Amino acid sequence: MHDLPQQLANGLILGALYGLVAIGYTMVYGIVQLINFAHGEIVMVGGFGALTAYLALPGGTTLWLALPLMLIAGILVSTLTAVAAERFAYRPLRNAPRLAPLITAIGLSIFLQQLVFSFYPDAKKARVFPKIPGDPFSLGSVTVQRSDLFLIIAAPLCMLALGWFVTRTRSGRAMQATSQDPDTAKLMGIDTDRIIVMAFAIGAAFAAVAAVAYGLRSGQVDFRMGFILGLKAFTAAVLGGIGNIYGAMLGGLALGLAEALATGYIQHLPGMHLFGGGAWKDVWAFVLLILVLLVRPQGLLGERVADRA
Amino acid sequence: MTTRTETTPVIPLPATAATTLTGLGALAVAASAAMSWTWTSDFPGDLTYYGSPVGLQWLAVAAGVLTLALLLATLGTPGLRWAAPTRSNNAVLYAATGALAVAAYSVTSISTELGGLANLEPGGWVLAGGGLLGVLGALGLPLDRRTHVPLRILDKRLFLLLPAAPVGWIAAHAIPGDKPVAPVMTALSGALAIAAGAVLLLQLGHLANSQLRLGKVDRPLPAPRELPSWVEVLLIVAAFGVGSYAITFGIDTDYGELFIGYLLLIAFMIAALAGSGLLGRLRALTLKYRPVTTGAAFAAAASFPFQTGEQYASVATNILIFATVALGLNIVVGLAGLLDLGYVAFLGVGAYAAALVSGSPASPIHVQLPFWAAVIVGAAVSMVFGVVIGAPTLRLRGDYLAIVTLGFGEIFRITMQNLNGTTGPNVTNGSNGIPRIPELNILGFDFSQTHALGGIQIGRFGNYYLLMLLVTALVVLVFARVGNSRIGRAWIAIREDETAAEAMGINGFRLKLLAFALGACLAGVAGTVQAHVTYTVTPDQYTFADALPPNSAFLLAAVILGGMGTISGPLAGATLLFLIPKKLEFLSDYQLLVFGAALIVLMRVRPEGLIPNRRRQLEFHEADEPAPPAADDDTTALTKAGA
Amino acid sequence: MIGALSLSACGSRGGKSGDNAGSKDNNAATTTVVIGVDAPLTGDLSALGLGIRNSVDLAVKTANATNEVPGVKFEVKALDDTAKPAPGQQNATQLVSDSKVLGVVGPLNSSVAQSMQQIFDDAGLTEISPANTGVALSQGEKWATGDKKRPFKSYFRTATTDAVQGPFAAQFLYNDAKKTKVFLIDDQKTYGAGLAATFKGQFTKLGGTLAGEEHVNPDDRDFSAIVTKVKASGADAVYYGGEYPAAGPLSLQLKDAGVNIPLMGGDGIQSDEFIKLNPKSQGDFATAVGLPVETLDTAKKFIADYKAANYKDAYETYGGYSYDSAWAIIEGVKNVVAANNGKLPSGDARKAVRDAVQKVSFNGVTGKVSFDEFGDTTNKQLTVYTVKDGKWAVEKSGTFNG
Amino acid sequence: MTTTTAPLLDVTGVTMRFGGLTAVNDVSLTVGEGEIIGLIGPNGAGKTTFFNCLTGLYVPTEGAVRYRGTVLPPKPHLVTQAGIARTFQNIRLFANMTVLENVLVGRHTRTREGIFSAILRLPRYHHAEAESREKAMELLAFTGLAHKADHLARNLPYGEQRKLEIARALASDPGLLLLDEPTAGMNPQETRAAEELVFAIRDQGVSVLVIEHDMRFIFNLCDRTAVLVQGQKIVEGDRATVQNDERVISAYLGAPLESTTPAAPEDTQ
Repeated sequence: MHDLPQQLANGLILGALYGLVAIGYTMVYGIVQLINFAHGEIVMVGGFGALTAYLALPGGTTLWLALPLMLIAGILVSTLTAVAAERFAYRPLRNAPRLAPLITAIGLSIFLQQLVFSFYPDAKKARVFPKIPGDPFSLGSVTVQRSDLFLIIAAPLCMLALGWFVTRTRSGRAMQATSQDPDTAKLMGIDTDRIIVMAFAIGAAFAAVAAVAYGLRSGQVDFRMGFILGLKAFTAAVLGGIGNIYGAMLGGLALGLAEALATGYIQHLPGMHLFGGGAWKDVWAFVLLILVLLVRPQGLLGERVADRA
Repeated sequence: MTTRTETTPVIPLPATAATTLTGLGALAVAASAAMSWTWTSDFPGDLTYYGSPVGLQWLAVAAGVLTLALLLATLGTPGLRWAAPTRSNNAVLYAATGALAVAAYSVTSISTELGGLANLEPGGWVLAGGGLLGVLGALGLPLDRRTHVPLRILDKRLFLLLPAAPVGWIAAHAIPGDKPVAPVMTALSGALAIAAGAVLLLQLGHLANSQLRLGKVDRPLPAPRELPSWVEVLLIVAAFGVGSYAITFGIDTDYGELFIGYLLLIAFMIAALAGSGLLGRLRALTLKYRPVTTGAAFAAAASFPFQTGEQYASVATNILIFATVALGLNIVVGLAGLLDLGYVAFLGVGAYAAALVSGSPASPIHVQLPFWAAVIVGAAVSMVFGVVIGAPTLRLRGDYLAIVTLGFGEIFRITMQNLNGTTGPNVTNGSNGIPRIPELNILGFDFSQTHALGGIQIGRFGNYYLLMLLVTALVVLVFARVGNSRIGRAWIAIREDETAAEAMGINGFRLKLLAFALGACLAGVAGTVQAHVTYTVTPDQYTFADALPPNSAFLLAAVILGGMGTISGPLAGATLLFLIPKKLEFLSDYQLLVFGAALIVLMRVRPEGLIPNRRRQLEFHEADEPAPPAADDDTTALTKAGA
Repeated sequence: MIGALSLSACGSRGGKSGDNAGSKDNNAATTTVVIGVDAPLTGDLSALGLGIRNSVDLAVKTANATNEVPGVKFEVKALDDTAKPAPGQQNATQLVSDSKVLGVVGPLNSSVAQSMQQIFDDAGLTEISPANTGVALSQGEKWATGDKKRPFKSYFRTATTDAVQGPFAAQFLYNDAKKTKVFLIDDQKTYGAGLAATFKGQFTKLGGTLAGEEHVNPDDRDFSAIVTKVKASGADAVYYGGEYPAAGPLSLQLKDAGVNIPLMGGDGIQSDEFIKLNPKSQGDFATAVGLPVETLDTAKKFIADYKAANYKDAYETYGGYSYDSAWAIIEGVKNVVAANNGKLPSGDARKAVRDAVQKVSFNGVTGKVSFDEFGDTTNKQLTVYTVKDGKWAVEKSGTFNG
Repeated sequence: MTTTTAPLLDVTGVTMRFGGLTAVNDVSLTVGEGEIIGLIGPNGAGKTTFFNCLTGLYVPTEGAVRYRGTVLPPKPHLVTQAGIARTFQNIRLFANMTVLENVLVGRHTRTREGIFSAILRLPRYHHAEAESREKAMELLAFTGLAHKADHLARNLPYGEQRKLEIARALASDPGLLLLDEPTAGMNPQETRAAEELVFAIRDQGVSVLVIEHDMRFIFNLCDRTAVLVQGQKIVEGDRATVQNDERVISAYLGAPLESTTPAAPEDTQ
């Protein structure tokens, strides 16, 4: 157990990544009750946007200069994609049966993956993403790779900014109001279309940040990266209470921790020696989800929705 | 509110001239099939012969003959009148357009694949000319049209793409080729160009719509002539015979060009036959003679292996497996309204259960149960899993079910991979799966052998096809009977409004669990057959999303694309979803891209699915009819269904 | 063109005999033999699948150009299995139903092989996989206990089985690299898990200890929790059973976390992509089948020819094996034709070819190609490569024996 | 309470709190066999919440609901099975089912055909199904919807949707029918027809508890009326009692109620 601090750090870092992506799911769901399955692909597109910016810069640009530009490019690409998807794929279906937009989302997810796979040069294999150069740095018994610095700084900043936005700005409060009661919000003169676009855009911007963080830490981006990440993030969003932005981050952290700890320690529990390690970590994450939902059906921070008869 | 319609031609032509033109065009298209279309056998199918049509040429014959028949029927030719009760020339126009589509597609694909129009032989020219002539003539016929269709303009911002495309092109060329970003820019400018093209095309479509103003027929239809009932029964049988032949033709198409031509023809012909009122009439007949219809449908399906070889029987068997599982999912999604994103896992549970007790040398359980027992085991184990997954989650809000089922699907795959003796107890051999599952032998009927049935050789896949058809029939039976019973009504009530359903005394949780378990059980049965057909079960066959069915995403797509809550919907949806990626292999890399785009577009155009539930159909198209002028139809007030 | 026109005008479909394009060839008696290919041509693994297809195509073109089998013209019929058993099986039936197909190269995945073996065997159609490594495919499920039994007479492979590559790597790590404490990781797929299992058997037999065992999901790119375990275990090397897409980031994250021990794997990681994805790959090892490319003229020729043929996709890991597989079929056909007065036997050509393939022996891209009594390659030549200055360099070459 | 005819419904001290908000505060009410009882109050007075407490949709924080002497289980479907049926304030029909099917769903608790019966379709199944249909058609005839049996519920005009909801509720053979604002949005003619319908229902031996805004409707209809203001029952009695109660008047005219509320429970005993 002497590596516990290290495993905790692993879990928290991974969890922050999940959390950033989960925010996109949660914001969209909170406002339009749509599970935007294509959100994982929005992350992926953002990653390739950032990569493009890196490629466009003259060789030898230091990463500290390149990183902000990559981030901007990534955010631009993923936001544009998300907004276009909302406008042309989801909005026309807003009054269709609940499952129709879901199929659209699955279609969109396949479409975006294949678009990158087929047309982005050399994207049939993973493409190399720059890493922050230098040795890992250590803090006591915890070692963190240098590239994770970005995530460690960016994730809390993003959360702070989002918190400020939803509580302090007019648009943010309108967004909260819409998510709680869309009909009333509409009556109060809130332009719900604008709010929905905003939710997609903010989710996509966070997705791009997550994509850059992902690229930096694993040194690559590939056209499938959004699938697993999206799946995990969606789980995180549900775990934290879908619709709640802080819940999304909390759910992400919990999921990341669960995976790291399951990989590290489950097999040391009595009778569990066959059911631990990396092979079972996803199973344990899922079990955690079920347990949480059984005890708190609305998720960790979700609010109980009373069905008004 | 009345919809205003008129009966006028689009192109002012004298009536006889228009009729003659259409007829001549149709004849020319059909006749061209007897001529050589191109000089070289390099084009798939070898269209170089005179007097012996193949492939695309048969499609041209069908298109021409159908157009002609519809034209004659609309003119009131005795004997054909029954087939065109609406007497609408729209049907002729659709058929003629279908002929033109086949012609245009054939000619373009010949000239692009072989490099230039010079590759066309006289037959090709006759074909193209005939197609054009037919449509021109049909546009001159008095058509049923709406009096006013406002021109829709796309979102103005989209037109920004038009100038953006050339700018992108210039930018891509301005970058020196050795920069790492250059290929990215080239790809980007290509994408811009494609998007700009799509926008233009869409706008052109709207323009055409506002010019053509084609509408539905709202004249009262003449009562059909009373036919003796044996004639009516014969008509049903004939209709199913034709349908079965059409589907067999589709499955048997052995190159992509033919399949595309086939799809074009089928789409337009269905539109034409619907416009002529023939489909409505046949539908009325099938409702009148339900048992005959069921028997005819079953016989038509069963005749498949007798019409074709092993190669296509193997495809058809897999289609049946996929379609059957989709129909099982339709109980869960379409009737009870539960979103199951991991349904393929139940197919897997059934397949694994059957494989374990099949006596395969790789199975750690060294028993060989007879097949009927294996089916029961598969169904029971699947059902148990359904209950185990459902019991804790069905009490939760509906959307949580989505993630839990999605998770379950993935966990199933991972667990099957882990139970390999190293990372878990040895049950499934991990990723090696359970191979060498023995062939079935039911009552001395050895499925691996070729049997002569009625003088026709039925091979291994033919045998399994017929077995699978029995399973399909079972699922259809269960779906039809349960769907239209006290239980089925309760499911639909839950789907519509769970709170109200509970207030009517329905135990929502128990009924949802029942739906979940029944769905799982049926998928499990299909799985037991699948295990024997493919010889092997491995974890990687049961994924959430993949290039080819069956997987959970495709299953759901088949249900929703086909039409929720119906029987024929998922069957049709599954067949299409199976065949399209398979037949479009020549698109290779772009096949999935096209599939993704098609899903988006189809949901946009027809959210109720290809074969809508009678109820849903009412719901969706009611709103179209009053057509308030100048309303943005994106926001046409439809009440939220279900919610 | 006029000539062609009149030809087509006069022809009638019934009169079509043999190969219609025969007018171009002066030899009227040419028969066409089709070599089928089944591989994933679309999807994630399409890079490998297209490499297989192109290499077979190259072999066929070469055979036709040199008129390798007089009177026989070879063609390729490539089908896409998308790496899934069911479509693979449909492809198998399609190939079986085409009587001109006398041999098939493929598939890439073991699970696909399982679904098609029986079908090919029933038809007596030769199937040579360039990539399957699972031992059970050719030696039966009980091979590990020494009870080897060949289930399908028509199944061959040019790829080495896990039973060769894993133990060879174990010998190298223990004897040559002097690593005694190895952390074993695999990706749970047929290839990776099989490799890891055979490595483990040999390594512990030699006296080495396993510092730990772990498994990754091949789609994962975050290995921090496992890296931490490796670090804590004090291992002096990692053996990874799996392919480069996960091996690259795994090795990188090991080094990023300050665990500077080499990672070793099989031919699944011996790819330039591994080095590209992993800037800190210096010192990592990989085994590959056959002698180093530089020492084999056949290999050099293959690489040059492949380049000259201008294929859109690289030949990838299995290109050489695929070329050899196709060539084994061509050799088989050649022997059959030679034994039958320069013609293909009219009766059971497939079974004749199958029996001939069993006996072929020639120098291929990967070394000497011939098959043992299980249909496995007799080539036990292996080479260990190591990453040096951003390139795979030969570390050691040898033959595996027991 | 232990007289020869025990009340059909006996609500004692029901309180419902959501977090800090007390929506219903210590309300007691009885409904006797064959009675029509009204429940009125301004918007947000907690009438519907009270209904939801009766029908098992909410579990009351305190208090108990007894039907025919037994405590009702807190599950909507069990309440219906026990014999209480309800309608909803914002009509909740099964919009995509036909009118007849809607009523058939209402028969759910009174029929037993299970899944195997449905698949096997033995004579017993056909018999039960025919019986259900007959009963449903009777109810449709009773509410005047028989001619629309095959229409989709969503296509009915508003007034008929209300009627259908009542027919659907009656299909479960209730002893007590809870109507939540049955005349909301109706014109005077339709309201009068609704009145007739409620009387007809009572004449069939079903007691009725009805929430309404329309005073005239309530006073024409009800044997007794209870007034709910800010979650508390301030008065209960016949027309005259209620009409003349000052607190009711002030509640409806919007005067502050704070001064009167504390005393309310004692006064209404």
